[in-house]
Amino acid sequence: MKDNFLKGFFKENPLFTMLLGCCPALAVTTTVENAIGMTLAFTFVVVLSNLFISLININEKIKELIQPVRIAVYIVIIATLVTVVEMLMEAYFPSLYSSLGVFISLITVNCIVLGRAEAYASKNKPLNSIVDGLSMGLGYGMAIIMIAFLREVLGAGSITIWGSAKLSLIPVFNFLRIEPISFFVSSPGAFLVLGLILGVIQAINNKKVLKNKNKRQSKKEVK
Amino acid sequence: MNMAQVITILISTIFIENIILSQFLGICSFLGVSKKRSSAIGMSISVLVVIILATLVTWLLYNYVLVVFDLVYLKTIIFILVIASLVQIIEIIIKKFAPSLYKSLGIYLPLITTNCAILGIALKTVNYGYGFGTMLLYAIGSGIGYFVVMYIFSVIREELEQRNLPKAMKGIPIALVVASILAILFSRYVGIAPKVEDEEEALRETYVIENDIVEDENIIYYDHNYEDLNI
Amino acid sequence: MKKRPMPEVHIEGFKEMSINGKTLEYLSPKSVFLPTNFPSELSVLVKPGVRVLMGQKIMIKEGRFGYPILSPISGTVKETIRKWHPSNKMIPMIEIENDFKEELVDTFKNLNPEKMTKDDLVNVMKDSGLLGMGGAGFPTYAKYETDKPVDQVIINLAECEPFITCDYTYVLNYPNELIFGLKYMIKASNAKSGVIALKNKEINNKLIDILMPLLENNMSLFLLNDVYPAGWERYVIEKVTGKSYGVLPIEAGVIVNNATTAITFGRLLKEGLVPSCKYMTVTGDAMSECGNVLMKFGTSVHELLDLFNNVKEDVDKEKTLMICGGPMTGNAMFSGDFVTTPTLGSVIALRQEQYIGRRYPHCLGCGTCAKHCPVNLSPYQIRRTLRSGDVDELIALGITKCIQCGQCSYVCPSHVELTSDMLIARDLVRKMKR
Amino acid sequence: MEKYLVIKGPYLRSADITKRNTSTIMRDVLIALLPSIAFAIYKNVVLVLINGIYSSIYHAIYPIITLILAPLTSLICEAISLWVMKKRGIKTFKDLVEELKVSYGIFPGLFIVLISPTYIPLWVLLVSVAVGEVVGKMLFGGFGQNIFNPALVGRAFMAFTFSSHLGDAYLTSYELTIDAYSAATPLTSYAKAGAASIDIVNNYGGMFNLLIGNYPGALGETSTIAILIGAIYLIIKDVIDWRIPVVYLGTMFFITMIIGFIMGQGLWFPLFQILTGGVAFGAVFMATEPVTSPKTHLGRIMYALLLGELTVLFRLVGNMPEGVATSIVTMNIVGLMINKYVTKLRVEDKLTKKNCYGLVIFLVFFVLLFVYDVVMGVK
Repeated sequence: MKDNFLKGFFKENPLFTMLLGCCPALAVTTTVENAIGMTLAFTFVVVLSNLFISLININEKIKELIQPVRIAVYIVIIATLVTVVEMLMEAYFPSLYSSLGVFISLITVNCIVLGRAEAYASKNKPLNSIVDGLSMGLGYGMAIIMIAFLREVLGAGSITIWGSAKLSLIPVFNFLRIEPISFFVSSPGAFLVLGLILGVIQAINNKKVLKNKNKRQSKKEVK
Repeated sequence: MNMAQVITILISTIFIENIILSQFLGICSFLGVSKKRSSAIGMSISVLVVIILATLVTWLLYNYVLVVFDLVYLKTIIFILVIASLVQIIEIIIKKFAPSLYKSLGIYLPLITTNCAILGIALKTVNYGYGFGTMLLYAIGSGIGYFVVMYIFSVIREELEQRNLPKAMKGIPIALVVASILAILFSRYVGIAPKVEDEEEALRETYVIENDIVEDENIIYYDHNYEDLNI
Repeated sequence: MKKRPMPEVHIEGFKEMSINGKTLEYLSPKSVFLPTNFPSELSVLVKPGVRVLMGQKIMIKEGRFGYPILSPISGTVKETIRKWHPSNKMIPMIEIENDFKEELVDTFKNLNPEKMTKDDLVNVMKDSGLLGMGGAGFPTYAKYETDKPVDQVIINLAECEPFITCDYTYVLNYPNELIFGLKYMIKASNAKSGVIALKNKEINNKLIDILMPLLENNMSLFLLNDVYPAGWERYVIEKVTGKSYGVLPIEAGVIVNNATTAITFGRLLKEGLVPSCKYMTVTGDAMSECGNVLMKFGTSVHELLDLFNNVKEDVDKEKTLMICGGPMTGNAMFSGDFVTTPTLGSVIALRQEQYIGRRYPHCLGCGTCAKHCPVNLSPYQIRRTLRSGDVDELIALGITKCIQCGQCSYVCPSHVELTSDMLIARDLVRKMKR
Repeated sequence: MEKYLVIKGPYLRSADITKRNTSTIMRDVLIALLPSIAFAIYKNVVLVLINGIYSSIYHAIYPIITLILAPLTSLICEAISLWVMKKRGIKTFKDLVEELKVSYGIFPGLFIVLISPTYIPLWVLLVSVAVGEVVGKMLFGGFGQNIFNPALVGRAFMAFTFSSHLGDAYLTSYELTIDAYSAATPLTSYAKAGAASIDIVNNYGGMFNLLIGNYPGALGETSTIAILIGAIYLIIKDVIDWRIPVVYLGTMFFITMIIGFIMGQGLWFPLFQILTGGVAFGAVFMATEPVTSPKTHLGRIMYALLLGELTVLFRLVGNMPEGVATSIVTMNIVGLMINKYVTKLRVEDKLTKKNCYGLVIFLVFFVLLFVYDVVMGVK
């Protein structure tokens, strides 16, 4: 259970290792606030969709019945959940809703949700599926909040969550006599930040692979 | 709508507010399929066709069915179903009447259903309440913008394949860096379109400001805090 | 669209080194070595222990364009051993121990070329195993066994590779034999005229002075520009006749032969000397002395180097190149202990101390190689495409046309090893095509 | 048994024999830049000091500081990225120094400072240099591997991010006192003016002064004469192909001449367009960069033709002062396609029905852009 929960953060992080859900990761990461909102909405959808889909698949008869049209069924379930989220957000967080814009609706076609439904939830028990959804949602959330943090700090100089500044680096910028570089909150900045983060991850992976290779080689030599 | 407006909307959607580089729609296919020129062309032609048809159908459905019956809140579900069935129908038609085309495009069509570019453009046109003409131009411009970026990108990635890249940057990371440079470049094309003053154009302008999450808001943030600290 | 003229690049010759050196004859080696599977498997006719005469058939290459290989000396056949070959491989070779008697076979004695017909002359070429000594080692008679009309016979005396002066020396010492050979080559091909093509440079003035009075009325000299690759068959034909052709020179009505081949043919007809010797250049800044030596095919290079007091003593051998062939197309040998072949023109020892461990820039794609390529390829692009391994793209870039002249590496300002990449690409394409 | 060195042939290199290798080529580029740098120092430092109008000595010698710090930053960034990436077997500090000798790290920084406004804040300049160097060059694998011109990537980044800092950074403190300079540079004046008139040229001291370069502008871009001297040196030394600058400037001249005639203006209009805004600098030093420009004569001509049209487009239609930079980066991409096409054309060596598609597409684009330029460029 613990492994199941932790996998989404590092080992199978949907954004960093599988490059799923790039669109929102680039679009809504201008501020940490948006990223947190996106995380909540996304986690809600992925957990519930995992739950419902695993519930459907418990019954063998239903499973066989919907087999040919299962993707359509999954999409309808997900779209319904997204609509629910949309309505909730519009009612309770109107400003967040407007700044996230169309990307809330686009959770429907996010590959992660459909991918988990097909690859995990349809084959596992409801409880496991919920944990899996939580893991994926929060792992993805962690990734986009990380990106948003970098972009907002460099681009705006301060992190603002729900109206009040929680963290401000403006004195540091002032001391250095420079200004925040608004490039990082613009769209080219999004590509560059994600590209560099992925580059660093790839470099770490390469090193690991190299180390494993060396280990294997030295083991062979010992033998 | 005159010629100048048409050119303005097209240039603006193709370059300045490019569907991929500025609106972040369709990134998955953009990164996944742009490795070879032939596949990039196949994918983007399919997207071009589907995006126009889907936007047209969903716009009509929204304005003449959903609005009339007050079912606007169902738009996400309805739209995704419409797009999925549209893709199915196109696939069947192509398969029957142009098998050779089906061979080259067939593998990309199923991917399109989950391509957020289609749903994104369909939702955007209704969210911002475009008229029929603007909607059509917007869809065409977005499709061509997708095509242009995919083509340029596949050319660059084929070229990158032959360069001596650092190991860490190979593949997706360097592609994103190139995308960043392209995004800077395309944003510099501001102003090459003819200048028009019109109601519909004004509508677009408001939309641009609303959606441009980029600078304005954050400059305000920054100034605000800056003053605070100086006091 | 007009055909693009070939790019003409002058490259530094370094020919004075060996011309000013000594000219020797070394026709009695202790033993000679003949490879048994180069260029392809040969059938051996003699057994170990048998005595052979000079000019006796030792091996036969069978199949299309087959030819015999004659013994260059008289002596006793020994066991087959493995020795280094100029292609940088260890190859099994037949050793023939010299008995210093120089006994010739009867076959070619008392030939009367005046009375011989075209077919007779071609048969002599075939029986004597006369090979083109320019580089490819293609049997000469194959060029003459044609039904197509031949306009001209061109003697290629360009020697475009730097350092090499073996043809120059041979012609200088045997001008009459060259003209004699050319005369009967014209006869063997029913051609109208013969042309001797040589480079327009200062050292050739001496040759021109010697050859001019000897020319017969259907022969002429042609001066080529001092460029690389001026000795390339296609270039010579294009310059001399103005014609271009598809695959074989005969399509343009031309036969091209190397000068050494012509002299060997001349000596065969005149003196009955079977093709067994040629001049070889020994030069390079790591050699104690430079010069040319008339040697038998199959002589061990060690013996020849000793004639020139070997490699300088202060030279660090691990930082020295032992190049067999020209510096542009030749091979760097792992050891100096290899044997000569009919196509080997030179052995060059070059010091490399100053270049070892230097760091060169990346290829920056400046296009200099493409500008200088004689067949209009783009080597930098081929090198890059090779990295992505796209065979179709390589074919589209025309890699199969590459002639391995080495020009691209030579002109590269960044010391990129383009020629070897081109070779790898060509081999890759050939492998994939099969 | 003795062992000789075995390496791959050929064993002679013209780079060793004639001493003309990549390093000397880069040195030639540096020499060609000297007149421009000298003039920049004369105009922005010496003249200011002579006239005695400056707030502080730091402000007066600021151009020199930027000219030193920008290449230095670029070199340091190069060293750090080489060390981090460990490319080409760099293990010790000595390797790094050797590698830096052949990776020419100062050039992106030098070019960026020469095409940037003179009094741009130091941190803005250095951040742009770092971005140009690292993102434009090192992430692609270093010298010779880049797709875009690193200096122009840095410049485009600067224009995109710090647009608010650029506007008034062009004027020296001496020039600030001259009323005739209604806007910063001649080009921005033209963009602001309602209609084209020769007054713009006269405000900046006449056509001859534009040629000399004593008017507000980027550090190295103003003096066309100095750039021309460098260009002639480079062409004589066979470092650049004359086709690109000549065709580029010719295309620009031709199109702006037509636009000028339509607007009822004389020959001053095309000359004004060519002499201002760094066109000459871009044509000589940026568009001819060997890494990113096509390699065959036909390709270079196609490249330069489109480049000229695009520059007119961004200049006259888009009203962008840095139109040259944008058009060259755009052509870096189009140049890839052109180069791919002409390389194959060169191998086949004749134009057939099958391989003329590229020329047809090129012509269609050329005509379309030409018409668009002329129609939209008229004020």
